[in-house]
Amino acid sequence: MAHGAGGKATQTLIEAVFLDAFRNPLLEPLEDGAVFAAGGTRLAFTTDSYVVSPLFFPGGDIGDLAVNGTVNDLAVCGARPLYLSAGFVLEEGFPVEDLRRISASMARAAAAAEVSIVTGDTKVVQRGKADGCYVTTAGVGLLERDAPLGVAHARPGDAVLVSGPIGEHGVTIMLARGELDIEADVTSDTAPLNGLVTALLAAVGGKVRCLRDATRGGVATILNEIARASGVAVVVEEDAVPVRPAVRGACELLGIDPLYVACEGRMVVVVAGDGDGDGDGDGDGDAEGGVADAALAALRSHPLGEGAAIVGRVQDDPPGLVLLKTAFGGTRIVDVLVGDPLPRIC
Amino acid sequence: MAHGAGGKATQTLIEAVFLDAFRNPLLEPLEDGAVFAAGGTRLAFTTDSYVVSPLFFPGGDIGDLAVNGTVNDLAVCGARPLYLSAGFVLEEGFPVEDLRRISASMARAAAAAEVSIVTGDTKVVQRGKADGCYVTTAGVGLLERDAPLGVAHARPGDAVLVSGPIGEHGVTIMLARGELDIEADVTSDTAPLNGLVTALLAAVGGKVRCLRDATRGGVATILNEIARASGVAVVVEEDAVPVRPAVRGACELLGIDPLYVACEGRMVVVVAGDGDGDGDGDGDGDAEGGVADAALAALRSHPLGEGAAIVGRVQDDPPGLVLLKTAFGGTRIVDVLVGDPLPRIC
Amino acid sequence: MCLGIPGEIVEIPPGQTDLARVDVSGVRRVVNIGLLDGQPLRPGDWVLIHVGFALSKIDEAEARAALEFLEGIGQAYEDELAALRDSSIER
Amino acid sequence: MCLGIPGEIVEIPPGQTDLARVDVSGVRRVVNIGLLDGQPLRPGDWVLIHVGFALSKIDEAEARAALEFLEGIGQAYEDELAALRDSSIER
Amino acid sequence: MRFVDEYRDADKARALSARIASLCEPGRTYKFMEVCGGHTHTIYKHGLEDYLPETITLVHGPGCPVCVIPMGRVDDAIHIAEQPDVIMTSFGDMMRVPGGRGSFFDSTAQGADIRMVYSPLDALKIARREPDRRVVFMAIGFETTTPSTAMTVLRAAAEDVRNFSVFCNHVTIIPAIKAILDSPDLRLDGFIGPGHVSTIIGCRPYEFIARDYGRPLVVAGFEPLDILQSVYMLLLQLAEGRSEVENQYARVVPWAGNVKALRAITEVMELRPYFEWRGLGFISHSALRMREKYAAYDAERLFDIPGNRVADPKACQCGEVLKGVLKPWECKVFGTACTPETPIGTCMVSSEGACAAYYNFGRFSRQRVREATR
Amino acid sequence: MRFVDEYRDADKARALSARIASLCEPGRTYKFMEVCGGHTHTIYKHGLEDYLPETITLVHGPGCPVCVIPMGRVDDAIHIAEQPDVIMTSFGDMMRVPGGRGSFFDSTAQGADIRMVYSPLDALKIARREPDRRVVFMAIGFETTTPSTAMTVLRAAAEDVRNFSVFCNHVTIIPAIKAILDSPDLRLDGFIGPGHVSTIIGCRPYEFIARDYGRPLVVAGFEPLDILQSVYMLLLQLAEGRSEVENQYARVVPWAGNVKALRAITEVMELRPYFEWRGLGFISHSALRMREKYAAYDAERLFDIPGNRVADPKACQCGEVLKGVLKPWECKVFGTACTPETPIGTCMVSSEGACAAYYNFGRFSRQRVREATR
Ligand code: SF4
Ligand code: SF4
Ligand SMILES: [Mg+2]
Ligand SMILES: [Mg+2]
Ligand SMILES: [Mg+2]
Ligand SMILES: [Mg+2]
Ligand SMILES: [Mg+2]
Ligand SMILES: [Mg+2]
Ligand SMILES: [Mg+2]
Ligand SMILES: [Mg+2]
Ligand SMILES: [Mg+2]
Ligand SMILES: [Mg+2]
Repeated sequence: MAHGAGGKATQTLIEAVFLDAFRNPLLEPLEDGAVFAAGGTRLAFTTDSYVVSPLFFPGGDIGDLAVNGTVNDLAVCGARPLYLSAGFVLEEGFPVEDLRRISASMARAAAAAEVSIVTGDTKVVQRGKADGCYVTTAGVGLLERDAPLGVAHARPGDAVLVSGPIGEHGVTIMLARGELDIEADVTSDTAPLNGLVTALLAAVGGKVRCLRDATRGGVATILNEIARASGVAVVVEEDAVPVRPAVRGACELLGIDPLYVACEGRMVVVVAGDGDGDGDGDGDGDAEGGVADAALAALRSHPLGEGAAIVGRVQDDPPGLVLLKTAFGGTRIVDVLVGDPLPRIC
Repeated sequence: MAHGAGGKATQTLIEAVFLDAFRNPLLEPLEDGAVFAAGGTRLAFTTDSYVVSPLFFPGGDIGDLAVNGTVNDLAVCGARPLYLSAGFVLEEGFPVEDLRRISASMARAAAAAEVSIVTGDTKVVQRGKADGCYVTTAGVGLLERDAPLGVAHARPGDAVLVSGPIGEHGVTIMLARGELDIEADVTSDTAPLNGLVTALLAAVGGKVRCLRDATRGGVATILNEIARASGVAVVVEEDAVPVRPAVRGACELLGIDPLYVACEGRMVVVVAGDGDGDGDGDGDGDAEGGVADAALAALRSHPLGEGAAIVGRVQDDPPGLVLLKTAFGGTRIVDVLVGDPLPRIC
Repeated sequence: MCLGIPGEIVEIPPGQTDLARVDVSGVRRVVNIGLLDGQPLRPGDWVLIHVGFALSKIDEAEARAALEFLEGIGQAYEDELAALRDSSIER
Repeated sequence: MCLGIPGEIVEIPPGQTDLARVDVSGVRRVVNIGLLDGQPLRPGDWVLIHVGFALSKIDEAEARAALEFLEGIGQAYEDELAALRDSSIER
Repeated sequence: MRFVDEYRDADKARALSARIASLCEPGRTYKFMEVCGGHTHTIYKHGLEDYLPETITLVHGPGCPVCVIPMGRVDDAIHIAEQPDVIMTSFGDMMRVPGGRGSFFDSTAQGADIRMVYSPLDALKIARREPDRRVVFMAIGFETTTPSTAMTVLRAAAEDVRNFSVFCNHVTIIPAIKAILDSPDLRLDGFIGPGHVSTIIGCRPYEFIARDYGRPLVVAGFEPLDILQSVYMLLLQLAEGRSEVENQYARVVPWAGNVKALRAITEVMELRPYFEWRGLGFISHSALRMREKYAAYDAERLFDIPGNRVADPKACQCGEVLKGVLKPWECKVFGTACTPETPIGTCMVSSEGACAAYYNFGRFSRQRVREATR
Repeated sequence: MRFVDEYRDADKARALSARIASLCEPGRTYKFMEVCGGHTHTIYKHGLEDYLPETITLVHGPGCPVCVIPMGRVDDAIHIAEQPDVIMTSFGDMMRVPGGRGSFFDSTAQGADIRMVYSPLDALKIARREPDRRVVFMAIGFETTTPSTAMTVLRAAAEDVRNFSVFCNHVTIIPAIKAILDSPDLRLDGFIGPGHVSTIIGCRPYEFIARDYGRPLVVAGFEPLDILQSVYMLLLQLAEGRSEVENQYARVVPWAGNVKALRAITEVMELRPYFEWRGLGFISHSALRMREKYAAYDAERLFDIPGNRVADPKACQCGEVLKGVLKPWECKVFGTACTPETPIGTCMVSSEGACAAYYNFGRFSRQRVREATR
């Protein structure tokens, strides 16, 4: 079993073992959460475990990461996040001061996302286990819209957006470990996306096909999930993908592709086309314009979406693949990552 | 920070740090879950992290433990458990075979409890961390009754029951570690209590004041929580508390009190008195009879409640304390446990 | 001072001189009986166990005698109580 | 075969002969410049970095010359395209 | 017969209780010391005082091996545990005992490898299983426990296990009783003698108490009826003007003790000239150390231990409690600054410690509990 | 100037592409080998083949240091990593490379302490920080990387760091090129020369290729325009009937290479008589080992390594791919049994490996991608 960073190996493992065991109509491992009705109310439900090291890093810590991550998984289901649970596994001897810092940061993140942490649990394990602190959050959200969102809903002609510059969280963590001795002004992008989703849905409501926060495996992984689940091709313009210079620089030094680097406050958005076959209704076969522009404007009007961009479009052929039109003018496949992005020398 | 077994030290820590940070009206750390309304539906929501070692033990494994534990926390809120999430933290190199075994056992437990595991997450951490496998489950349940249940609702005159012989899970785990070289025919009591709760509520519905599954810290800890939160005294008859001989024998050898040993399929039930001041309406000042007998009969009619017993009563004085009438005819306080029950020689 | 638990010997593994399997309420553990050298032990005998060692062989006759003494006191007490009751009826 | 990244020297720590802080798109790392002995290095110079070592000093004149060659080819291409366009108008 | 439940019978207790009451001289108060913490535990756990008239006070003695370990020795043990490659092994009882620098639990939280064992033989087993580590057994206890340590050392020597050693903190009960008898501030009417220590040392060592100090002593078992019967036997001696050593616990305790066990102790260990007891100070010839011959198994010789004396916390009145001068609740910090969660003195750590036993099981006037439970 | 983006300009690429097309003789096909995996990576990553006419085929060469490590050497490294107290250090590239008994990642999952480093100096730093451990650096790479290892060994020797050693797997590129030139089953029209290796060895070592084999070689940079320009320069030589060594990458590559670096290599290492290359078999004088003088830093001497040869899996056609005889997709197991997730050959492991580069970035006929993206 390899280290898990959302790559193929982990994904295969999860699919093989858990899908096999838990198979039921609601379990939809390709989505961020499950959606169901309880007593006539439609709800979304999700969980994630956080094992980040270091626990504290520029721009955040495991606490706000755990809150934002679950808030985001609910938000991208189209749900209004309401309540969170938090399960802690603490290493014996973990400084109470650090625990206080983490919980304060969770409380701040919950307040910012307008959710409440209503139930929790703590286990203390032997020294040497648990690497300080693991946090598992779960969340319940209210589904207020009818149109289903999901990676299987992309259609040819749709436009693809990202809500801001990518890869900042992952690069921050790699550098925060200190082993690479690289200094950069880069901070985690961890943030709650529910406000941004609300702004987007208010603007282009029923036209949104799919929302996904680009966490483990980065934007490339999400796009592949969309291409496969929808049986479409996603074509991305490399030039259009926002990447901050410091992220680009760090990725160059380490031989890593920012498309595969995790974000914790960015999402991929797919919006419907408007009837002329490419998604904008202006008849020019170009994804920009119309719904896509309205979605972009809605995202950019929110502080967390200032750096949003239209990065690509959906087409029917070749189904299941993500293609990148490189800045150089060439084309290549963007495949699913195999395991963690590792620093490389060749 | 000491090892956590539901003792005072852990409890104090959680209260001090998390309550401080997360304080909100729903967060009720003394209960097993939070109860709230979402879109007009009343729900219960709970989480627990499982770090049991060994992962596999007579009568169960970490998988069914994690499912049953969360099902039980929902059930004792009076909710019908519907959906579960599961977050896994796996140690690198963890055998896939073991993972398969655990998830199969989760699936079986979920089927038995009539709940679905609908969302999940897996993280793989470095070798040496995580002790193989940690599981955090969260659960959502539907509240179908009006009368609130909780540790603060016990009233003088109420009767106290346990749903079966106590301490089997905790003793099983201690022995399964193998270090004590003790052999005993004892298996974990891990089981889903929702069916039993349904049977109980069907029989004595509105008369149930409080349900708690007696997990970490055992029955003694639950009784103390009830006594403190309700401002009452709980008086227990030592003779009446069901303990299987093997559990008693192991506890004797190890110098441990079964009242503090964890169960994973037993609950403490407080049912209302029936007006004559002691809870049974027969006017004799004795908790047996009336509602208590009906509750006992309902429990015993269910396979998981065959060993149920009325073990004590609630009275007004001395508030906040649990008193034990010993088999020997004396009386003592049953205090909250300080940390884990440790094998002792003196 | 020292937790001592009575346990019944259920087996003396063949070829072992200082080990015995004992039973406490159905719970079994192998204990060291090396401190009881020279006392013949058989399954069915009871020993007092402390930290994995048998410290002494329990003397059933003594145990019975003690209980009889206690029962005697109990009987005497019952008699007295009865006498007391009778006397009060008469009074 | 070997990832080599151009980086700009931003600082040569005083008293250090074989270390320099380099900048790659705003990202900084100290690298070993011991393999460039004898070549005078100053902040503003660019070096090629591989596994924490500077392997060579980048020659800006050569770089510029190469780009000019490319631009020349580009210009010639544009001219040809223009000529082609003109010719087709006339045809 | 299980030799347990038979001695927990409430009917017999009521009968004995009546006899006890009838033996008490009107107007006279009695103070009996139960030397052994195991008795203290039984007394509180079963609510035994409910059967005693108010005129009888049970005074808790020094017989809790955990409670008497001075803080400096805990620090020494932690120092050993922190050495490279060391696995410290200990009974669960020691894990929470505070030294000057925290407890074993604190130390594991700092990364030391300290493991609980049920038996010293289990520590030896760990040493065999992990030959690259140095396994140290934190040996505590009175004569009940000492033979097990001695037997384990003999076994290690026979098998030539080189990575096993013992940090010896075994103490002997007689000097402690003598110290209490010689203490000017305490008046006792008799002793409930330690049953399990007596399985090893027998009953003869107590004879000086009866003979020289004129105090009766009854060696008692650990079930509640055992203790009640012993109180009865003490009162009977007093009523009859006798002061003798009697054996209530004859089913387990041979009058002569266990010769094999005593021989094992003598082979492996020797008396220390003096040893510090927490709260009681230095008592001569009150503890054991490893003999030169077994130096290879003596952690005190193998490790360079700091051996610092750590003064007991100022607020601590454990000494008075251990001598029976104060009842737990009479200590200034009992139940406020000193609780099982945050023990100041060791009497609050072990469930045999008088303070912890009282806190956990009693802590509430006997009178009120009785009324409350009717 | 950032010396990066300037060489990724699509307009200039279009112009070069037109020139390239116009230089191609009608009816003739061209096969150029890019020796270096870095070039392969660039070609696929930027979709560079879209700018080449169908008549030009780029053939991927053996210049991927990870791809050429034989399975037996991986097993040896894992054997070292499993020794007591060892910390194995490695570039991220090696972590997933399969040996006969699994990869470094598999080995960490079994408990070995294997850490990724960015630089051999970081491995030395770990050795200084953890003096009780034996830190071994898994040295791989062509002449680009070798000087860094050599400098690190010299630093360790100067500072007398005793717990640091190198498991030396450095290889040299010229013998590999010669082996390919001598291979009967391959016809090449010219070489795109390895730019970064050339910063160290300079351009002269390639002259025999132009002189003796009559094949042009252009030392090329790693941005897409660099490669496109090199193709143009190769075609120009062919059109003009020349076969020379030219330097497209003069901004970085001095004609004479880096003398200081070569001296460091020669001080610390010497040529092995022969070395096994994965897929290519044994090639004489194609790799380096530590000199006797630095035996104290030579993991091959310090550890008793098994040194077993492990036959490549039967299905594996890496040799043909490394020699450029087969294109990745022509291997029987490409994309089916052999994927980056479950690599059978090493060409599928490193993103520089021809198979992985093609799988990740190409894997789809050039034609169809072009149509799909219009
Ligand atoms: S209350 Fe604490 S300090 Fe006081 S005597 Fe008891 S243990 Fe010692
Ligand atoms: S597909 Fe796999 S086996 Fe075939 S040549 Fe490529 S790496 Fe080797
Ligand atoms: Mg989730
Ligand atoms: Mg998530
Ligand atoms: Mg809990
Ligand atoms: Mg997500
Ligand atoms: Mg259009
Ligand atoms: Mg819970
Ligand atoms: Mg629970
Ligand atoms: Mg519960
Ligand atoms: Mg997830
Ligand atoms: Mg009644």
